[in-house]
This record gives sequence, C-alpha cells and structure tokens, in this order.
Amino acid sequence: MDKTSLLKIGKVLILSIEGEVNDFSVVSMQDMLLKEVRNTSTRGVILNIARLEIVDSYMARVLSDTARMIRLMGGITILVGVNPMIALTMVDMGLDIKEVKTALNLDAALELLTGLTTLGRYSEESL
Amino acid sequence: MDKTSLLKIGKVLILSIEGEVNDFSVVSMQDMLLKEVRNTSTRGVILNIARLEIVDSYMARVLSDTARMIRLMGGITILVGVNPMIALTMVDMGLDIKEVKTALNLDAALELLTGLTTLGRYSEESL
Amino acid sequence: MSRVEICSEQDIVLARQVARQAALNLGFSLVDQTRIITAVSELARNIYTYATSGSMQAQELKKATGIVGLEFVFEDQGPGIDDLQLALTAGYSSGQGLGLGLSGAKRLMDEFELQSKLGQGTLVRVVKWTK
Amino acid sequence: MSRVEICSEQDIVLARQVARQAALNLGFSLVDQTRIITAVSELARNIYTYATSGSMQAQELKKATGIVGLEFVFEDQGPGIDDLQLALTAGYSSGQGLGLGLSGAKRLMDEFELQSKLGQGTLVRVVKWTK
Ligand SMILES: Nc1ncnc2c1ncn2[C@@H]1O[C@H](COP(=O)(O)OP(=O)(O)O)[C@@H](O)[C@H]1O
Ligand SMILES: Nc1ncnc2c1ncn2[C@@H]1O[C@H](COP(=O)(O)OP(=O)(O)O)[C@@H](O)[C@H]1O
Repeated sequence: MDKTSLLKIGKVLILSIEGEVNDFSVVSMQDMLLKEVRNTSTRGVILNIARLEIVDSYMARVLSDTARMIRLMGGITILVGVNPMIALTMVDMGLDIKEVKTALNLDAALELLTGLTTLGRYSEESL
Repeated sequence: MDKTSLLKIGKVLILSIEGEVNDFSVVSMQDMLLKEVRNTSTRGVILNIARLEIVDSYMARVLSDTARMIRLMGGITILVGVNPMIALTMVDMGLDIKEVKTALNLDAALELLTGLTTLGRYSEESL
Repeated sequence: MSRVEICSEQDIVLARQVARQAALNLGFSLVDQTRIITAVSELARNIYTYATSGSMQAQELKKATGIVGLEFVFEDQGPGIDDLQLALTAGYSSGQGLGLGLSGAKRLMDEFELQSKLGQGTLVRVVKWTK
Repeated sequence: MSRVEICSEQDIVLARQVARQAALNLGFSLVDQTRIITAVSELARNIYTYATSGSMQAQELKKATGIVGLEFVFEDQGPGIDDLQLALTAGYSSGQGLGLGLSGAKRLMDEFELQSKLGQGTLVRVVKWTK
C-alpha cells in the first residue's frame, strides 16, 4: 500500500492514489477505505488522483464502484485531481464516472464537504 | 416479528431489521411500518440494517419499495448501517437502491431528519 | 456435505445459515462470506419462487494445488428455463424480481453453471475458492 | 524494441512503464502519452484477464515521409475471441468489465488491428504516429 496515502481531516477522509498502482493494490485500497469509513465518523471521502498517471477502464470502474459503495454506507465521495490529459483520454474512449462528484482541487472538495458537515443539512442531492 | 424492533423518537420512526429475517416477515414488517407511518405523525423513517447479515436482490427491492411508499405518504426514509461487506457485495452484483437516501449511522440520520423537521422547509429533493 | 430441502420461506433462511457455517469453517474472509451467503440466498429463493420446491447441496472441494473451496448445487424439478441467455441477463425477470439473482450469483462466485430443461427442472452449480 | 511478458498484475504496470518511456523518447505530447499508456494498459490487462499470459512488443516505426510512430503488438495463446464485432462493441464485456477496453484502445490509437482464433489466441496491433 506504499502507493497510496490515507489522511483524515475532521470528518473527511482523503485517499491519494499515486503513480504506478496495480489492480490488486487498488482493490485492497478500496477495502481499507470502506473499513475506515465504517470505523470512523467519516462524512465525506475525497479521492485524490492528482498523482495518478492514467485512468483506464479498470480504474474508472473502481472509482465509480467505490463511490457507490460509500454512498450505500451513507457517505459522500468527491473526486479531485483529474488532469486535462486524463480528462481528454477518458472522454476519447467513452469512459464516464457520472455517479462520482468532482471538484477542481482539494480545497474546493474540502470546502464542499465541510460546509456540508457543519451545516449538516445539505445532502448528497444538493451537492 | 421478533427479528425487528420499531422505535419512535419524536417524529421519527426507527425500524431495525435484524439477523435471520425471512421474506415473509420482511413483508409484514413493511406493512406494520406503513400503518405506523399513517397512524402517527411521522415525518421521517430510519431503516437500520446494521444487524442484517446480507442484502440480496429481494431485500434490496423491499427496501426501495418501502422508501417509495413512504415517500408517497409524504415521509422521508433514510437507510443506515450498510456495512462494507454488504456495500461491496451489492455493488458487485449490480444492486443499487438509488431512491433511498443513506446515512453513516443513526446519529447522522437523526441529525438529518431533525434538522429537516425543525427547519421544516427543505423539500425531500434537497435532502 | 450438507443438504437442505427448500420448500418454504424459512428454508431460504436455513440455506443461508448452512452456507454461512460452511464458509466460516473454510476460513473465507468476511467479504467472501457475505458474497457466498448472498448468492445462496438468491438461488435458494429462485427454487422456492419458480419451482416451489427443490434442494441445495453444499460440499467442500479441494484442488490438486491444495486450494479449498465450497460448492453449492441447487436442483429442482420445476418448470425449467426456456432461454438461459435471457435468464442470465442482468435486469431480466419473468416475474416481479429485479432480475439480478442469477447474474448476481454468477458475479459473486468463482464458478457458475446453469442447466435447465423446460418442464423438467433446473440445476445451478456454483463454487467459491479460498484464493 | 522492447518486450514484456505479461502474466501478473504487476506486469500490466510494467507494460505501462515501457510504453511511457517509449512515448517520451519519441517526443509525443503529454496527451498522446496518456492516450498511449491508457491503451496499453487496457490491452495488457485483457491478456492477463482473458488469456492469463502473453506478451507485448513495442517498436518504433518510421514512414517514408519521415514521420515516426510507436507500434505495440499484444499476443496471447488464450481462448481467443468468437465474435470480433461484438468484442469491439463499446460496452460489451463477457465478464465484469466496462467493455471499453478494445473499443477504447481503438479510439485512442491511430491504427488498430485485431486478429483472433477461437482456442488459439489473440493478437492486437496498435500504432500511434507523432503527427
Ligand atoms: N429455479 C428456476 N426455475 C425456473 N425458472 C427460473 C429459476 N431460476 C430463475 N428462473 C428464471 O430466470 C429469471 C431470472 O432469474 P433471476 O436473475 O434470479 O431474477 P428474478 O428472480 O429477480 O426474476 C426468473 O425471472 C425466472 O424466469
Ligand atoms: N486477449 C483476449 N483474449 C480473449 N478474449 C478477449 C481478449 N481481449 C478481449 N477479449 C474479449 O472481448 C471482450 C471485450 O473486451 P474489452 O472491450 O477490453 O472489455 P472488458 O475487458 O471490459 O470486458 C472481453 O469481455 C472478452 O470477452
């Protein structure tokens, strides 16, 4: 799991997926994240892929699945760090991750989730 | 009906579905819940499945159907207690319960519903 | 080897209990236990729903490599399935189901085999290996 | 010319690294590098997923006009593909994938060639030119 780091700020978990992650470690990352969401009073999860080299169809599926799982558990997931090259490539090949909310950067994502946590009355739909 | 417990806190009903519930008792639980929503001035329903072993396609359907019926009656349903194993399994097999709102735990669900009840001006869509 | 006769809603619960115990015995992870119990629940319910009655047999398997696994065979003498392809399509249900039972069980297990003959019955065999 | 044997998840990462290095060497733009690495990732994973093992060969090409390009050939002796048209259809997967690997790789590269024989194996050849 050296490729990823998990950080907790208040009620927000930040998972940064880095560089040369392989399929297996992506799945164990997902497991670890879900357990963490359950064991801590997490409200929101930020998936930071700023240091990820590419998003192929496997990674796209893992990202949407993870967001879907976290939603089932009652949390909110925001994806940040999609660089223009990745965005272009994903669109080119028809990859979409509709169900996953995105923010331009960590700050914007945190703001979104924090506003939500302190006010406590906005829900996923209003995000 | 020994497998489930129904609790009322203020205007919120909490139904906890437990362990080895069978299809028949799930349906009678649904009946009972809907009657209770009708007979009391319930605004919100929390479906707590923290002690449920699995969610198969039947249970997923009952959960969404219940939320839909309660919505038709003017109430709001929040699902809590989906554990990581259940979340993983549901996503694996393509089960989704989109129409049902979720919260990480009872506290978060109550907070959501209470904010809603006291403020009383948020529509369900904004939840 | 355990055998469960399925002819009531409570027998679906029983099938799940047998599956859970067997999965526990073999040391499956919590997630895999959940996957196995969920698949068993789907297939047991299909017997009850579509064939009224039938049976589940659970059995431990062992590969030459030493890897162990769990096999479940669901058998009924019900109406059978006309179009296997269609029945396996995610979202297809001849009744009011979500149509995710067969396709879901297939995705949750490592091996999945479906045999059926119209008017004669259906057999579903699934296996999960401890990696 | 580089060659990568693909028989583990880590080899998919290796194939991507080789592709990145080759694309860097030829001076591809950042976007084209990303396109190339993504296509390679899809095709390498298909080998691992569907054929268990196989290989990737990377090679520089040069047109008469002087334009250079990068060719990747993915080869396996796996089960092969029955219906090429279907396999190339965006969204079709025989497993749990998104079904965007082959169609995606085709869209990302300039040339795409797919050959397969049931029971004998599969060959995918892709090329990207530095415009
Ligand atoms: N044991 C069985 N006997 C006869 N038909 C079956 C059996 N199991 C499944 N089927 C058929 O296959 C269809 C798809 O099954 P499934 O995927 O479990 O979805 P669902 O049960 O929600 O309809 C069913 O609607 C039914 O027509
Ligand atoms: N190397 C291969 N060997 C055998 N079958 C393959 C191979 N590559 C692709 N396929 C088949 O083509 C289908 C489509 O592939 P692809 O577009 O990459 O989507 P996915 O991998 O998500 O299913 C696969 O589901 C598989 O059945």
